[in-house]
Amino acid sequence: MRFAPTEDQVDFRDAVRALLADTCPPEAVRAAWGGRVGEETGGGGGDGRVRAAWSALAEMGVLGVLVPESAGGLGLDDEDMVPLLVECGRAALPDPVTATAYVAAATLRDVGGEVADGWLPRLAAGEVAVAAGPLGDAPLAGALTADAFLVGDDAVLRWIPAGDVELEPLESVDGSRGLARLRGAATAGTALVEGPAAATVSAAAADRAALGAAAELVGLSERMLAMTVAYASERRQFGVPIGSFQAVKHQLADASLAVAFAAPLVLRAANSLAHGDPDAGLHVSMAKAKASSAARTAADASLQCHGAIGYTVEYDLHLFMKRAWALSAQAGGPDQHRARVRAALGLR
Amino acid sequence: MRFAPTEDQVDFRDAVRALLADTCPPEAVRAAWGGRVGEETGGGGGDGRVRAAWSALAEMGVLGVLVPESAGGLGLDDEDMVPLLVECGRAALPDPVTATAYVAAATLRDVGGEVADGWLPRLAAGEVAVAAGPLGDAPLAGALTADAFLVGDDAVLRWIPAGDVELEPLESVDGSRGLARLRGAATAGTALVEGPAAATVSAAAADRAALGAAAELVGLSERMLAMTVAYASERRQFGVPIGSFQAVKHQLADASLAVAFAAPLVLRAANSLAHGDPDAGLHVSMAKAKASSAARTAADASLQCHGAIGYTVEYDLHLFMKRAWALSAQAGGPDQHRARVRAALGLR
Amino acid sequence: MDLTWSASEESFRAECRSWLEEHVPRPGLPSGDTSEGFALHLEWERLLHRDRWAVVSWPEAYGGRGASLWEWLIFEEEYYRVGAPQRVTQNGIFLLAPTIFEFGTPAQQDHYLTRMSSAEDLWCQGWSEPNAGSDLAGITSRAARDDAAGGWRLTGQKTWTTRGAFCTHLFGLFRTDPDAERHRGLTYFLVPLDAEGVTVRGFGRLDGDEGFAEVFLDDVFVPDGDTDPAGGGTLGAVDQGWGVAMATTTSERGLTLRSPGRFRATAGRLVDLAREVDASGCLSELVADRVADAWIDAEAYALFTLGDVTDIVEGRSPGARSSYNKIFWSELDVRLHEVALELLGADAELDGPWMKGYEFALSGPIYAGTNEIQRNIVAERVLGLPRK
Amino acid sequence: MDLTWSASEESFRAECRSWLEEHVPRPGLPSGDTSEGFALHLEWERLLHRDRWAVVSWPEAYGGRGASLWEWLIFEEEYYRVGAPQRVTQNGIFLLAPTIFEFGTPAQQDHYLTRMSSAEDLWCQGWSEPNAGSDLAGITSRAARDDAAGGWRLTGQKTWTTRGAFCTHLFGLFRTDPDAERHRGLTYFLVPLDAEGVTVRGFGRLDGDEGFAEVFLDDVFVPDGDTDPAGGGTLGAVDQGWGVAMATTTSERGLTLRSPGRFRATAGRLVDLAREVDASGCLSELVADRVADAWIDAEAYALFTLGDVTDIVEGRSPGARSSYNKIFWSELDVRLHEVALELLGADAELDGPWMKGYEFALSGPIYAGTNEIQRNIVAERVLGLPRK
Repeated sequence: MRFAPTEDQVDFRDAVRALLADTCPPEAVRAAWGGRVGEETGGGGGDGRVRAAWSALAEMGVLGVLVPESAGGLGLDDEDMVPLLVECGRAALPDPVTATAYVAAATLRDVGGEVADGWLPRLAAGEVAVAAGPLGDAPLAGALTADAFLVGDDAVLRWIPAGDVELEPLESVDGSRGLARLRGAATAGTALVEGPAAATVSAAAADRAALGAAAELVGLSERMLAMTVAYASERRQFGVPIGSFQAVKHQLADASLAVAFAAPLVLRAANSLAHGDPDAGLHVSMAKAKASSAARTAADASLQCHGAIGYTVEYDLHLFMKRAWALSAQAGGPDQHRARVRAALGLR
Repeated sequence: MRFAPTEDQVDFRDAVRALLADTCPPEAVRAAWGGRVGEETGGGGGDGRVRAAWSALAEMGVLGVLVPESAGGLGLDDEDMVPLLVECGRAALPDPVTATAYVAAATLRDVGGEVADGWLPRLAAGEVAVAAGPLGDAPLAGALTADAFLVGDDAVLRWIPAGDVELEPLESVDGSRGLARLRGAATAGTALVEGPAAATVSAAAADRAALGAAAELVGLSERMLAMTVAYASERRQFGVPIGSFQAVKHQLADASLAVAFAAPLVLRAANSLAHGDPDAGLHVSMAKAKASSAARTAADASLQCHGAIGYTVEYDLHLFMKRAWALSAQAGGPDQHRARVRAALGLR
Repeated sequence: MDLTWSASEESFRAECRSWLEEHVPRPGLPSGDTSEGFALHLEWERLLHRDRWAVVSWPEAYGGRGASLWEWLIFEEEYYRVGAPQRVTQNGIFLLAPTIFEFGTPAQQDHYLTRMSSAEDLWCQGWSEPNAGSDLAGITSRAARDDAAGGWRLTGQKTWTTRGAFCTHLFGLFRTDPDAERHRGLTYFLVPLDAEGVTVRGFGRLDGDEGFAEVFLDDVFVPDGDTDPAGGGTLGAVDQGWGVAMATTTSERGLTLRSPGRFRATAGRLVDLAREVDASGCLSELVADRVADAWIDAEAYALFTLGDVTDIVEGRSPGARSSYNKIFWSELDVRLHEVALELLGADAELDGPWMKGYEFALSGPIYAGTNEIQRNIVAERVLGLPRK
Repeated sequence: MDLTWSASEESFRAECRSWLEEHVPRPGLPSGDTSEGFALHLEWERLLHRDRWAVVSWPEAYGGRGASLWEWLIFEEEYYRVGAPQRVTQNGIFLLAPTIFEFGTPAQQDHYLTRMSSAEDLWCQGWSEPNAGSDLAGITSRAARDDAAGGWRLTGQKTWTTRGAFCTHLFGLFRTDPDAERHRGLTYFLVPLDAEGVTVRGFGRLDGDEGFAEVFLDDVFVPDGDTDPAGGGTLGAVDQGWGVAMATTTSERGLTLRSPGRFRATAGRLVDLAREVDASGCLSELVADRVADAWIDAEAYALFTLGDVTDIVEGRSPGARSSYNKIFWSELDVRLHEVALELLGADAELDGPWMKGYEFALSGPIYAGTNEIQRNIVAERVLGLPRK
């Protein structure tokens, strides 16, 4: 029994944190905002990508963590990957690391075959970006710049190269999301898996999408809290730093408590997925439910403790907060995931 | 439009408040505790009644507010009665004023007939106590000293003189509750109403039971908050009164907010019942849902702000807190009442 | 207790409703906190004024109908029910005007009130400063006496001024006696934004609207009292601005800024949305329960304000109880929108009306005195807990 | 990361389980916080000690098995899973003992530890005083030097002493240097309650148990250091009691007092209750959702403590993070019981095991430093917010 990342995992995580601090500062996130929302908030012109960070991540091996060594990756597992997604969240990196390097990489690795052979090396090299999600009507993040789509349901899992499917672009409150609905996906691209096996593979992909979002939410939450602690320590009202008021302290303590107890659930789910634990799906749902709620709590506390400055687009907080809003509802909100826990406990 | 009690209602309420402050101080409530729970908490020997308060209330006319003047009552309505039940809650009076003078009196008044003619004058005079509730398995407060039972469901409303039914005594956490289940009530006593009309009359009785509990909960909450404000203003730690700490202030502000916004719902429901508003049941449910939640919030905040002393039976807080626990679940908890609101809004 | 409306109130309601249904812009206007939107809003406000719906409870002389506070509630209810636009004149008519009615001289009332109801003068608040937010008494912008010119010279910076970039006038506090203790030595000033020395810089709000502004004042001249209302002036006594301002913040926190009609209308739309989701078979009991709970709270707020109005009509002042209103409506507004976003599921992040409304609602617990400050006020001034 | 148990850990678990299943009292014992219940609990504790299950992680010399912290977790999990009685020795073995291991002399360790694990000596805490609760450093009970007799004379009053009326010994802080600043000049004392000058008065707790006591000390003699352990003594250095005590409160707040097995067992019983209610067709989605949520939290607490143990085993101290544990387990415990009471509906008020458990759980956010104090600690010492 040992419940902590290994030394290697800590080193890798720290390296990624440092890399993203360099290549994906808030200005880079801001520059990635596009569409009407991007313009309205004083940025605009971005396409939801921070390419400098993306190539640096590829170079460091992050995009190939789950890709087999034979395909140019590191051949590691969920436990190695998930802490790095926490770092992507901490930086509010808008690029589709979860969809590409986690969901798609793990799925192609597990499914194998021609599509996998063709795409996995390009994934690991950072040459392509993937958008992943359920086959259906839900908006897909990163769709506008995706080179391929991975969409599935209980009956089929499809791999669709960009261009084979029509996109209906959507504006998200977070201008870096590159959001769109797919039209005609049900018959586009290649069926990676069909029949009874599809349900299992689609479920695993959905679990990784949810866990990746949960990991990013932990990182986003920690970052928002750190920003708020820094601001509250400096901002003075009534002759003292506002962080010395108990009302501010307790809001931030509560938020940090929520995050502190969500983070272990995320790590455990990664362990379960890595080892094919039959309860892995349950563990993912526990993690996503709590990480989503924790992120909402952290966002609320951060905005409230910042006061009016947090409400401006010139200040960075909103970049993190809006991402947290988006990810907490993506890949299943807290209610949906608790419903799965309820079912696993044998309750209605 | 005028949303406030009349001058007469305010005067009556103030008189009842003063009367109960005299006749039902915490020592009297404590002395009313009986059973095993009573003994364990250092009292014991009481039967859940404070007879000095009961006769004083009868003398003042409180027990006959809803009884027609022809039967020795005041012939007033729900709007006059409900503020007095708030006062019963404020004093934590354990006697069955709600069941006797509100639920039973209004039901007998509306149903009329021989039973009503025989019992209403005795009700108004304070000669008899009634326990009221659903016909079924739910524990009935005040059952151990009741002279009669009023129990109903959709098919029948029964009036059962004590002695005609078997009692299974139960220990409540609140030693003054005189709690029991009835055995064989379905065939005991007299059927006041049967057939389709029973559903309406039983529902009205259930609504008044719920609203009476809601009113008592408002009074209990206000009392607990007042006790806590007084304690927190006096108790010193770290060289200052603990009530000067923002954590204490905000807990009590939140609780008082909950109570302040529940109280108008209680008044409105009383008005609706008095005027036969078709939405009266909905209004009762809104009131009971919010008064129950507010009382839990007030109890939690009061205990936490008192600290260890609130956790002792020598201190009075627990008398009020345990009553609040009991009443918040009685006559439908918040979930059940919100479910009725949901249905009224046309939602699943 | 009497929870019925009189025949004349009912006919007032019918009149409001029919006018509103005929005139309300369809589709709705873009946000009034953008420059193009603001112009369209002004047209609407002037139409309201033309037909005497801008300020129903004011005397007819100032463009009102002399309506009762009850009728005002009815108007507000109908206004929000029909989905009419947010009022870009609200800071003037709901916050400054009650102060002018209470503290203004006849000359000030005559000059300002009509120009305000007709949306000729557009007022923004000048309370917050970079270092005086929650700590309003920490204001450092100052007004120096200019005896020769018969007035004051204002210097300093105001910020978080909602719609400051589109307004014509500012009201706010300035320090006239720098030696006095924090809450003293402040004076309430009325300042035309086209006065020499004023610079306004707009900046973006969370929801993407350019709704905020910083206002820089550099030796801006404002005449004494009501000597020249067109040039601005002082409102109430010199060095007594704190008390004057508190009257305004009571309005802001309490009922006049946030009439219950607004939240009941939102709650109604929330229930409609829930019914749609229910019809498609996707409504969970969990979310339905939250819808019901939020809807109850909107009703509770409405009833609470009926109590407020009864008190005001009968001459009892709500006083510090207005902090109850502020906390409750602001958190209710957040909750109504949160539940709506839950109903939208994976579409919640779309930049649609509920998300916009959510972003706007999030400002509620912050502005007009953060809810932390309001809870202090409830604890100290309503419950009586010790300040220290 | 390795979330599997080794073969030897699994066999340790099997051994615990089979011993517990064979010996655990059926039906359960009455509350240990009443005088008759306490006697029965003592029998149970002595049985545990006889078969070396009282203190599995202690050295064999003191009645333990030298088990690892992981094995201790396993033992606790099995202990609560089988529904074994609350430990009436817990204040000794979980709170005082770690302090004696850290600060005690060999003579003190030899004298006290075995007598503690065998439940011969029964320890209660002497922290709180009538005017020193959350403000622990406000202690005024004092110890005056008696050089002639080679020891100290203790005078003062301790209160809220859990099970004080049934215990034989008290540990706590007394002021040895009245002139020193609040946190200094305190010394940690061990005091036999049968010493001359000690008076103990029990009083009733919320749940009806006589679990609290006031302890009055009137010129009670306690010898120096470890000169006569049977007569009591000082633990750690004179005037350094605050630091010694903080080691104890870290244990109290963190994992050792509240092992995750306890809450997982409660969560398991909650799920069982929910299944019963579900089987009778009365489970609403609302309450089912709260059951699931509370169950997840119990799992989250278990995982968090696995992280704690990993840290401790690898030499990283949890430090102020133990305040996270305290806040979380105490509020989790309340929530688990609240949800159970909701499942019970109209029967919730009955004086049954869930109501008793609820009443007990309500003390959690108060004792061992109120959760308000813990939130201050998290804010200041974990997050780094300014104290002033």
